[in-house]
Parts: sequence; structure tokens; C-alpha cells
Amino acid sequence: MTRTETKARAGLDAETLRLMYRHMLRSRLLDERLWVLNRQGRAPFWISAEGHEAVQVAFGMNLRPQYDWVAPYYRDLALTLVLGMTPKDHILSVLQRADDPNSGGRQMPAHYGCRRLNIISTGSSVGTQLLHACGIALASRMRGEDAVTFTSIGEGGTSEGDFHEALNFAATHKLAVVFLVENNGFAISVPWQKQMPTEDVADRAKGYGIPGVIVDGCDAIACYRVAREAVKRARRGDGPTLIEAKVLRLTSHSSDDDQRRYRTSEELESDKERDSLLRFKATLEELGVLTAGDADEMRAELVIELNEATEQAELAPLPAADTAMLHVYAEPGDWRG
Amino acid sequence: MTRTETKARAGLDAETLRLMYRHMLRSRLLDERLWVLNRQGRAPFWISAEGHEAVQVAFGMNLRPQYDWVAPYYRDLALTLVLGMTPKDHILSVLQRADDPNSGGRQMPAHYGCRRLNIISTGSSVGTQLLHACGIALASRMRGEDAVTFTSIGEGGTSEGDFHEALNFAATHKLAVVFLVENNGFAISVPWQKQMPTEDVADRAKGYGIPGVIVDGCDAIACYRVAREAVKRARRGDGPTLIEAKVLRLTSHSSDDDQRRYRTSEELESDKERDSLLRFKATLEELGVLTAGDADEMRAELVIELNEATEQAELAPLPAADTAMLHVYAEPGDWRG
Amino acid sequence: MTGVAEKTYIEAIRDGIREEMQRDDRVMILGEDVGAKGGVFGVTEGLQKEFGEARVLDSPLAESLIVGVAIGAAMNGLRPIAEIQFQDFIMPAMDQIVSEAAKMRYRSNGDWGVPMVLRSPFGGGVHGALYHSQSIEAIFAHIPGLRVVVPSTPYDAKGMIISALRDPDPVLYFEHKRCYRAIKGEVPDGEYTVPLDRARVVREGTDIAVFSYGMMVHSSLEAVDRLAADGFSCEVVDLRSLRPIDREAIVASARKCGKVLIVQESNLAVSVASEVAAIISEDCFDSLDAPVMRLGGPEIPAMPFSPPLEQFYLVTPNKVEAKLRELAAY
Amino acid sequence: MTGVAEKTYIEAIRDGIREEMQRDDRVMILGEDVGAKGGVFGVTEGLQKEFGEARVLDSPLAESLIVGVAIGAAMNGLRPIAEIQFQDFIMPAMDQIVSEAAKMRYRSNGDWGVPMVLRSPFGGGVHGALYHSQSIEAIFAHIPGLRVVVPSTPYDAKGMIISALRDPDPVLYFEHKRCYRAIKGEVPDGEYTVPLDRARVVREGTDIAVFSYGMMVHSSLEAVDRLAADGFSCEVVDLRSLRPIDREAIVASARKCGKVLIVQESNLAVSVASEVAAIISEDCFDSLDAPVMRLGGPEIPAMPFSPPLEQFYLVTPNKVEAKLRELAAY
Ligand SMILES: Cc1ncc(C[n+]2csc(CCOP(=O)(O)OP(=O)(O)O)c2C)c(N)n1
Ligand SMILES: Cc1ncc(C[n+]2csc(CCOP(=O)(O)OP(=O)(O)O)c2C)c(N)n1
Ligand SMILES: [Mg+2]
Ligand SMILES: [Mg+2]
Repeated sequence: MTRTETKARAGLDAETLRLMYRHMLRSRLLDERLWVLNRQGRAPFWISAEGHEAVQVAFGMNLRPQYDWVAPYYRDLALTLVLGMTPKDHILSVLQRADDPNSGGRQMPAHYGCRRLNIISTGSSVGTQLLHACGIALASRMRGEDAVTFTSIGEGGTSEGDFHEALNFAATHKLAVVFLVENNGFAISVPWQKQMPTEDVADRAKGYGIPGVIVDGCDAIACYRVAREAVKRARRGDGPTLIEAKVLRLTSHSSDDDQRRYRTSEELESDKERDSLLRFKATLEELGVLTAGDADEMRAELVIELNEATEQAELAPLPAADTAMLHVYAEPGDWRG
Repeated sequence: MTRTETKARAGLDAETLRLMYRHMLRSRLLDERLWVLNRQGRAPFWISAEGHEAVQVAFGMNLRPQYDWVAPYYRDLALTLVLGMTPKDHILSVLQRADDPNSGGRQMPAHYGCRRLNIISTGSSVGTQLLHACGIALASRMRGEDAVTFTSIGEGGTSEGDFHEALNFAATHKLAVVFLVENNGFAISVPWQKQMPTEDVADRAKGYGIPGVIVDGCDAIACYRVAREAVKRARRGDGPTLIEAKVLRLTSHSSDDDQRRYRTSEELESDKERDSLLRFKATLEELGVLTAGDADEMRAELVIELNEATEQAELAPLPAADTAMLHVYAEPGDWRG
Repeated sequence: MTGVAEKTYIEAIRDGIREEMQRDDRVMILGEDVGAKGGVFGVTEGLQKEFGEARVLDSPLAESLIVGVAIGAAMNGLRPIAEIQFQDFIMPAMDQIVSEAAKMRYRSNGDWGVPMVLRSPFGGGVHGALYHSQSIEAIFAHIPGLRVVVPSTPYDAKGMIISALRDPDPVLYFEHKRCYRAIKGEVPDGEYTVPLDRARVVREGTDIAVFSYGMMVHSSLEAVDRLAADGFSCEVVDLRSLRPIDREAIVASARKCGKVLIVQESNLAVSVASEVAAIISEDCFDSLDAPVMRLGGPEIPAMPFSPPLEQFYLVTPNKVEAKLRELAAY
Repeated sequence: MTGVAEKTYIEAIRDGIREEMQRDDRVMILGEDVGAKGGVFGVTEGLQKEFGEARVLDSPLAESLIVGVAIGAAMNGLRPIAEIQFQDFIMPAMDQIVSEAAKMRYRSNGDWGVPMVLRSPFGGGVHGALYHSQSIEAIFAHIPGLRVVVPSTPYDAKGMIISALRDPDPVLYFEHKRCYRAIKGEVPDGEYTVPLDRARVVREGTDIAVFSYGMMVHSSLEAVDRLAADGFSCEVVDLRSLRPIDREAIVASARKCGKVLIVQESNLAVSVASEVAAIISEDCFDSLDAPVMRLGGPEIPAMPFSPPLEQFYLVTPNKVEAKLRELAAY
């Protein structure tokens, strides 16, 4: 297929498609490595993005790193990588090292944060970040900037009051916020049927007078289009969008959970077959954008990066015990607003 | 008009219509009396139901007192009267007397509660009652009862997270709860435009897969029909309804507020002309259900009741100071569940 | 024919709940993952199977909902147990707890009440980091209208959950997560209760009175044992109930020993330890032989993840021992 | 050319805010009814007119929103003032305050912070009943990562709101609503700051040290004046900052006087008064001539509405005087 043909079919050029795949693969490989570190007893905890990558990469590629703002949640590994964090950053976190840029080893892994990239520090309390996103967008507007604020949450998290308060405020003030719900159908063990009355969280958007968009989170190209449109809409001042990506949770909730206790093996098997990475690779091959050889090369390159990152992170020191007393209030050199 | 004709036109028989008017008038007269007590310096606080009566009376008449459950908010004076509370009960409260059945003079007036009538005690924190209503309905269902739980809130209150959490839960479990939003367009001084992105709170219902109904709160007959339907629906097990009544706040938010500071006098004048009491009286006269003489007689009767209630309440004692220490935890004789 | 068996703390809680659910069909459980998963720690394991989905209800992810719905259910005749998955996540439910559950009886002049139990695990030392390690019981111990209890042994765990379920007022029942599997003890079969407002002298002694609760009772016992070898006799008091607090028991042991150490995992400022010290300074002025001492977590927002930092935070038997020796030498 | 004028407490707060908004366009206000109405007490009166709707924003009725949005805005360069209409209604915002604002700097290892001010009126004696009278500062004084301040004079009110707005961390600034119009004092024109972590000796004395804050400073002064007539010399210390608390100042005055009374309006259990007593019992053992005494509200959920009940609750100058005489006679 010619480049124009590809673009016509996917709506995206070959380079973008390949980059998208590379981002997804990079996140997946890192994710798998982190599980290995956990199983080896070198990392006490991991909570995975496997199955969520496509939509995260789609948004990451449509945001302007360092200019736009991001209030993520704990599954957004792939997103942070696209924005500019590195595998090493996250391995440092998983190994609880002092140089972890997310939190200096203070927080559990997957509690993302990076000042340089406008990724605000994530806590554990589900839902709070949605209101932070509104405040961030309000501040951007007050300075006359057209920065977009992205924020995300699981479908379980949409049951919290903060979800409603944030949508209501963002819609009332037409804030440049993009709300992404990564709906994997489970909140730890609780299936969506016990979480909410209708299958689609996106249904809620109408009640706030904003667009609600459902996208198949296993379809990378569809995710890209939806992300592009929502970000554009926010940037041009037309207000928030609620996007719901139907994604898969390919792993247990976290390394402390075992989903075989509450999900059937058939379900788990069928999920594996729907994996967006497999599907996207097939699409790209079909489109002639990626050959099997390209993919292998890409993987090999990424594994080298990963091995180096792992080695370096393992050599990095743990924090000194008495640094525990620092940064309760602003220290000299801390960010002071 | 014959009785059948009346009924055909209103969908209601003459007796029901007259009773409805009587309930509305009774509440209004009590309300006016309470303002007088406040202005006279005998009552430090009042917060009024004037302009909200029609829809409250409609629900009161469609609930089964002592069997159904009620989790009201502070504007529901008319509702409590229809259910069986008396003007004296509320004058006792406004005068802070020990015999106030709502709270023994402990709470501000309009914090309703009556064990005998299944009206749960109301606090001040806006929105919490909606979740109580869900729990009450859950308990009724567990005992296999077909009791309906009614709960209400202002449009401002719908901005609280609890509003969302309650609708989500009630809809997911198809609970027999009726949610009434009494939308008077203001939360103290804040107009709805700063509270929410669309004019109609009822829009939210769709997102939870439940019916959302808007009714003109100045149209008593329409209110009655909507109330009847929502209560029936809940009772037969079809789940919750969200009803939004567009009502008027004919007074300032409370005796501590002066709405002339943030509303134009034209607006206040035009509201007065739309008063449901005037309108309903006109309708009933037109339908031939009520003559001017009937109405005067009704009023005279109610004023006598009110005068007696006021006199009696004024003679009632204040609580003894040291009773302040009681009922922190269950005392002998307290309700113990 | 009831026997006694050695059980873990977590088994004792589960036994107490299960038996009370068998005896009283008003008892139900509501919380995140309490059903098929049996809770993230396994406290409610098997209960949904035994009692059905209506009585062991997987709630949406919304803590205000969990508590608010439990309040309503309690007012309409049920005896709900609201489970908050980690004490750290109780915050979204504060309004329902403090404004509603705690004030319902008082504001209704005794006409209404909220006979519910709120269960939640707390405490650190489990690599839980900032949001799965907190000890924030002090906040609730300040609030009139609540009962706040923390069992430290399997015996108390079972007896107190049964008492809590029979109490007409809201009881916050906090479980130290390190106790769940580490602490074992004898637990009678069948029905018994333990009062919700009494401290318990765990170890009698004469030189120093140690006041503590939850897992810290065990750390204190370990430290006290080490001092016993050197001839120091410490009295260890398990507070058990943080609200209302057992003032009499505190004053009795403080007077008897003349020296006092209070041990908790929570940070110290405006905490349960502050209250115990204040009570002693009010009522034991003539009996004290040394300053009242407090040992608790540092004044930092919560326990960090990385092992050196977590270890820095933890109140260990070693730290208790050091404080006791300081006090002994006074 | 700056002068000094006699102002009320509420004017002083408003002046501080207005001037800082003029100097720093990052400062904005967010809360219920703060705009056209100027707040339910009038603190923000006229500010929307002066600074526009964007900088004085009437929020929806949602406290978690008010604080959560303020946090986000602070992280993106603004200096928001989040107003909670009554301290009683802070509860829905607890998660945002305790889990987010208080922990942001710590959890990000200093990379992020939340330079915001949360203002809220507290206290009773205004016929506000259970939900418009509470004093729940103790809860926040327990939480590391927060600053909690309570000015008692117009001078401090202005200086401390300016300091709060320049502080890089979240400051909870609580205003006693009986101070608003009752308390007057000299307030300099223009810019000045008052430290957020220092107590202040309001009256020097030698016999009894009285520690207090907010409106209770004034009740204490009234009582102390009555004792002065009988030759008793009391030192009155306004704590001003409840977190961090000024340990040095507390210890200095307690040592100097040897007798201590702590006065607050909040109930006593696990409160600021508990902490002050604990500090003194730790650090002043050798200097005390009497038990530390505390005076506060009773252990009931909140102040009731009916006058005899409200009066029963209130900590009045008479009650302070009685306690002081008890202590003097010890
Ligand atoms: C306020 C709060 N309550 C409970 C938890 C515990 N918890 C962590 S993740 C989770 C489930 C989240 O499910 P969902 O939002 O669907 O996201 P997913 O993990 O499926 O991506 C729960 C209950 C928490 N972190 N915060
Ligand atoms: C949680 C909480 N926040 C704030 C308040 C203060 N307050 C009392 S009524 C009110 C406005 C309510 O407006 P709305 O819900 O529209 O009801 P309305 O009074 O108009 O009937 C506010 C802000 C409160 N009582 N509770
Ligand atoms: Mg999920
Ligand atoms: Mg309204």
C-alpha cells in the first residue's frame, strides 16, 4: 500500500502508526518486566496497565508534553512513557529508590508524578484527581493559555462523588478538560453490573450537556481519532469531553490480587485474544506499515533499553532513613508555587 | 361542573382537589406566622417553604403516612403537615421548646424529624439524606415490604457528590426511592447558571437509566399526577424516579438573608404573580370546586388552629439546661433499633 | 457444649460476624469487594456464599455511599456493617460519619439512632505506603456520639465485634492489619461479649504504666519483657476503647506506677496519646515520679513506601524499650 | 505614608485579602455565595465588584469541589482562597484536605505543593445550633502537612491572612464568628505579615498561665481581669497557630507560672487542649505547682439551639473565672 493509501484507510500516516505501536509495545514490555521483578521478590508491589495501553498512547500522542497538564491514575503507565517518562523512572519507583522521580520511593509504584512534564503527583484516593484537573484548567484559562488538562479514572472510580462534582464544574465553566474513563469492567473484584446501572459511563455526559464518546480501547486507531478530537475540542475552547474507553484488564487488579478467584478462565482466555497489541500489530501488518521483521527489531531495541534501565535502577541507592522527615512543609529548593 | 366533569378535567375528584388546596393554604399560613414570630424577635430563625408547597403536598398526599419513609430537606414544611405533623409541632421548634417533636429544641427550625411518621431526622449538611433514603429502601426490601422512600433536595444540593452516589446506587439496585429536586433556581444567592451546566436537573436521570420528570411546581394538579406516578412506580418495584419540580422561592433564603441584594425587584414581583396558591385557587374556582366563600371559611378555620397552636407553644417550657448532656449515646427509653 | 480454640485475629473477627449473622438476620455487610473476594484481607471470606448477596453486598466504589446507606439501613431496622477497605479511604465518608451517624441520636433528642458498625483496617509495616498504612483514629476519638474501639487480641476481636453489633449507637471498629495473621490467641466458641468502654490490664506491674492499643500492645509487651529481665516491673494497659476512653483505668494504673509511657503508631500531635497524657496530668498530679512520656509515629503525613523510610516511621519494640529505659532511669 | 485605624476583625480579614489581591493577581477566591452576596457573613463583600467574577468565583454547592479545584489551581500557579461557608460543612472536603492538600508535597518529595488558603468560620454562641456552631479544629491540628491558624485580633487577622497567602503550603485559616463584629482593634494600613507558627503572650503574668485561641482569648482576658482585682497575676497566651504548635512558648509560660489553665470552645477529648496539656506534662514536670487544668465544651455532638442548652455549652468568662479561682486556690 502507498503511504497515501494507508493514511486514507487509517486516517493516520505510517510513521504515526508505527510510533503508536512502538509506544504500546514499550509500555507492555516494561509492564512485563515489572511483574517479573515482583515475582522475584525484588518489588513488593505492581499494578499493571496491560490491556489499557492503546487509549493511553492515543492521548499521550495528542497532548503537548510540558505544556498540557495531566492528572492521571495508577493505570497510566503507557501515557507517562509517551509524555516523556522513562522505563528507568518507573523501575526506580518499583525498587523504591531515592531517585524515583515520581515520589523518591515514598509512594507505591504507579503513583505517577513528574513536575517537568506537568504530570501532577497522584495519590491513592480514587477520584480526587478529577477535581484537581478542573482547578488546573481554571488556572490555565486565567492566564489566557490554551493548555488542555487530561485526567483519567477507572469505571469503578466514577461511583465516587468527586466524579460528578468535577463533570458538573467543568461543564458549567466549559473548562478545557478531557475526562477519560478506562472501563475495564472491574473495580478489583466488583464487576460493573454492581457498580452502575447502565453499561456505559459515557451516558452520563448528556446530563451535563457535554459530549460523551465511547471507544473500543482495543482499537488503537479509533482511540487515536477520539483522543485527537477531544483534545482539539478542549483546546479551541469548546469545553470538556467525557470519553469512555472499553479496555481489558489483562492482569489481576494488582500483585496483591488473584483474579482467578472471581473471574472464569474462559473470560480470561477470551480477553487475551482481544489484546490490543495483537490486534494492532495485525492491522499494521495488513496495512503494510509494519513487517514481522520491523516488529522484532523494535522489540529487540526496547528490550535493550529495558535491560539497561533495570541494571541502572538496581544500582541506585535507597533513600536515607532520616530523609523521611523532609518535605512535610516546603524545604529550601522545593517548588513553592 | 358536575363532579365527573371536574374529575375528567383535572384527573382528580373535587374532594382531593379541595384537600390539596387546604394543605397548601395551611402550610402557607403557618409559614407566614413563623415569619411574624421571627420579625417580632420571638424566633431567631426561619427558613420558608413559600412557593414550594404544591409539589410537597402532592407527594404528601400520595405517600402512605407511617408506612412509607421520608428523608426530607429543610423546605419541606408542607410535606410534613400533610403527613401528620401539626402547626404546633413546628411552632414549638421555632420557639425552641422542649416539646418540639423534631429535636426537642436542639436543632434549628425546619430540621424535620418525626419517629411516629417515619420522617427521619434531618441535619443541616446538604445532600446526606439522599443516601439515607437508599439505605432505608434497602432495608424495606430486605423485609419484603413495598414501602416507598421519598427524599428531596434543592437544585443547589444536586451539586454535592452524595447526589450522584445516591442516584447511582438506587438505580443499580432498582430501589423504591423517589427523588424530588425542588428547583427554585437559587442556592442562597447563587443562581442555577453558576451551579450547573444545563437548566434541567432531570437531564441527569438518563445517565442512570431511570426516568427523569420535569413538572411545573406552580401547577398543583400536574404535581399530583407526577407524584402519584412516581410513587406507584417505586411501589410496584420498578425502581427510582428523579422528579424535578420548577418551584419559586417566594422569600429570601432564610431569615438571615435578604434576596433584594442579589435579585431584581421585577423578578421578585413576577414570582409573586406566579404563586401556586393564587393559581390553584383560580383553577379550583374555575372548575367550580371551590367558591370564594369556601376558601374564606377554610382560611378562618386554619387561622383558629394556628392561633391556638401559637398560644399553646408559647406556654410550653424551654428545655432544662442540663438535658443538654442527654442522648449522646442511647439513654434508657431511647429508640435502640 | 462450647470449647475454646487457638485462632488468629482475623478468624476471630470473621467468627464473631458469622455467628452474629446466624443469630440475627438484621445484620448485613456492605463494602467494596466484601463479596466474592471476601475483602482485600479476607475478613469476610465465605460470608457471601453463606448469607447471600443481599446480606453481603458488594458496594460501588464510594465511601460516602457505604456509610450513608448503612445509616439509612440502620434507621430502618437493619444492623449494617459498613466496611471501609482501608482506614485511609474513610475520608470521603467523613460527612456521613461526623455530621450524620455521630449526631443522629443527639439531634433527634433520642428518637432516632444509628446502630451500625463501621469496620476498617489501619496501621502500617506492610509496605502499604502513604495510603495503606495510616492510623487516623484520633480524628474519630475526638467526636462525641461515636464509639471507637480497637481490639488487640483474638478474644477481644470476637467479643467486641459482637458487642458492637448489639450496641444501639455507631461503633467504629478498627483492626490493625498486622494483627490479622500475626496475632493468635484463645477464642471461645459461641456467644460472648466484651464491653466497649473498658480498658484491660494485660500485664500487672508496679514501676511504669504503659498505655497502648492495637498492634502496639504487642510491641509494648515485647519491650516490657526485655525490661523484666533487668528487674523492672511494667504494667501494660490495653486501652481497647478510644472513645469513650476508660479514664478510671488510666488513672488507677498511672497512680499505681508513678511513671507513664503511652505508645501508639499514629503521630502524636493532638492524638489519643495527648488525651491520655492530659488525663494523667489532670488527675495524677500528686502521684507522678517522672514526666509523662509519649511514643508514636513522627509528624509526617504518612508512612512512606521505601523500606528505610517505612522502618524510620514504625514504632518498634526497640523504640519502646529505649523509651522505657529512659523513663526507668529518671 | 501608612496609618493605623481601629477596625473590626471582619474588616481586617477583608482588608488583608483585598490588598493581597491588588498586589498579586494569582490570588483568587472560590466558595459558596462569595460573589454578589459577599459571603454569608460579609467577609468578601465588594470583592467581586472590584476583582471580577473570575477572581471571586461563586462555586457550586460542593465542598470537595471547592477544595479540590483550589488544589489544582494552586498546583498550576494560582493562590486560591477556598471558602467553606461554615466549618461544620468542611466534612465533604476531608478527603481533598487530608489525602491531597496535606500530602502533596510529601508524596512528591518536594516537587509539588499546594499553596492555598482554606478560610472558614467556626464557633458558637450565635444561635447557630448543631451545624453552625462547631469548633472542629482539633481534627486538622492532628494532620501533618497542614498549617492551622486561628487569629484572635484584627491585627493578627490581617497579618496572618497575608502570611497565609504567601505560604507555599496549605493553610487552614479559621475565623471565630463571634469575633467578626465584636472584636475591634488597631490595624495598620498596607502590607505587613504575622508569623504562622508563633504563639503570642497577650498579657504577662506570674501565677497562672492561660493558653487559649480565637474568641476564647477574649473570654480568658475578661476572667483574668477579674482575678487581677484580687491580686492574682495571670499570663494569657494566644496560641494562634494550632499546627505547628509553638511548643517553646507553651513551655516557657507554663514553667514561669507553675499553674496552667487551657481554655477552648471545642470539646476536650483528643483536642488541642489535650496536646497542650501533654506538652506541659512532658516538658514542665519539675515546674508545676498544680495539676494542669482544661476548660472546654462538654462531650456532646455540638451546640444545641435552644438558649438554655446553648448557654450550657458555651465557655463563658464566668466559667473561666471559676476554673482560675480553683487553680489559684490549689
Ligand atoms: C477512595 C478509595 N477507595 C478505595 C480504594 C481502594 N481501591 C483501589 S483501586 C480500587 C478499584 C478501582 O477500580 P476502577 O476505578 O475500575 O479502576 P481499575 O483498577 O479497574 O483500573 C479500589 C477499590 C482507593 N484507592 N481509594
Ligand atoms: C454541605 C453544606 N454546605 C453548605 C451549606 C450551607 N447552605 C445551606 S442551604 C444552602 C443553599 C441550598 O440551595 P438549594 O439546594 O438550591 O436549596 P434551596 O435552599 O434553594 O431550597 C447552602 C449553601 C450546608 N447547609 N451544607
Ligand atoms: Mg475498572
Ligand atoms: Mg434552590
